[in-house]
Amino acid sequence: MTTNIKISSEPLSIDTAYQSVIDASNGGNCLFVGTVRDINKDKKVTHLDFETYGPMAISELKKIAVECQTKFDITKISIFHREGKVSITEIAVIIAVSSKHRKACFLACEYAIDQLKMNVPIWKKEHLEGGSFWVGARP
Amino acid sequence: MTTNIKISSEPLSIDTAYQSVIDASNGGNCLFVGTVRDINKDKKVTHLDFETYGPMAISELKKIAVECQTKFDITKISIFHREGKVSITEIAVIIAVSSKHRKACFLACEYAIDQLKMNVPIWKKEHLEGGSFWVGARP
Amino acid sequence: MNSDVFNIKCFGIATDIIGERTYQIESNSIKNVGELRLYLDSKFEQLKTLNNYMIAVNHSYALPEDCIDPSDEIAILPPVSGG
Amino acid sequence: MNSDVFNIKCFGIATDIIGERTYQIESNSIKNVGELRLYLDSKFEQLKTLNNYMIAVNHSYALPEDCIDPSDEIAILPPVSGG
Repeated sequence: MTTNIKISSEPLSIDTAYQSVIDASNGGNCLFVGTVRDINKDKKVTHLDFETYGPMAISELKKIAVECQTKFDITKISIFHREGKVSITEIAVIIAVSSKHRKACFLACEYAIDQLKMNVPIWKKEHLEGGSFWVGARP
Repeated sequence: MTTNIKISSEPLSIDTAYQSVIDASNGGNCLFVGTVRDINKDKKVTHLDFETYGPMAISELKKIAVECQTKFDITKISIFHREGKVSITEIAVIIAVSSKHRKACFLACEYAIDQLKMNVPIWKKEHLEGGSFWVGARP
Repeated sequence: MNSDVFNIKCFGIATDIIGERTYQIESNSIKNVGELRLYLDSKFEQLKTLNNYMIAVNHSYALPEDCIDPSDEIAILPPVSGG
Repeated sequence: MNSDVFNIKCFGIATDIIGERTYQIESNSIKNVGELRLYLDSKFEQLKTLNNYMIAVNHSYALPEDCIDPSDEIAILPPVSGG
């Protein structure tokens, strides 16, 4: 079982994520790549800022990786997340999973991004043309 | 709606697949990458050979791409498949899908690979240490 | 090309069973896919050992009742295994 | 560091509400997470306008009954929005 967790202020590489999970005994590889959209709720976004509670975020991401390996028949998983300023179409998050058969890598990849969005202490500040706000903080 | 379909005897690039689907208005990108395993049913595989019925395979892949865009809320999909000899850990197939929200790209990506495996006229010959056989041809 | 000769493309294991990449059938009596299958099954017993096979006509999967004539592009498709 | 001073890390919108990245509470009476929350809620009304918030103790989500003391690393976590 191999897990790779990274929080980085540099651009994330899909190739690095993919290379970290490929395995001659696995035939299925699923990658989720979350990118920054230009429009959110009809407002024009200029860029995002991600704030992270570093050590806890790493710890929660590791928990997700280990949980995926327990719940699904996968062998390798990598989770990379950006921090700091991220521009439109840039990659905010990559989750890469490999498994012997394909069903497991899809399930694990989707589970991992769902859990990440619910539990990992990372906060997104959306910068719009007319101001900025913390996403999801208020009803 | 954008679809990219390719059958190639050259190595497939994940980056090319990803670049073909990214879109400033989409936040979710899912890639399935099918690679060649070294062991299948306890037998050591040396390499694969993919034979394709080219024009019909392209036509069936296009149908899948269009069907995904009808069934799921996605905007771009690319399907690349290798033909000819493919070595262990090399990429046999890439499906890349982008959507505004993530759920749709996962659903479409998995649907596309399931349909591809069922309906697209491509045949895999598995070369083992002691011979070779057409996969799935016989019970 | 003779007007009553069907040229049947073979793929995958069908090439091994039939022994040719394009198999020719000279026939005035084959009018649809079902009749073609009966002809092939009687000529090549080993086709019955497959997990089924399909006939494609002009790049589409065809049903037994679909009509064919020698100008169509016809292919024998054993069980597919791409991906 | 004074032994009865809690150093509370703030993130996201909590930093804006509380006005500091690390908020200090001098108290002998706060013994668990529930008591800390009551203290914070009374001091910072705006915390109630959030879609809830969590308290982390030593990098783990904590429950109201979890004990805390000033040597713990404590953080206020507003609703997360990574990914």
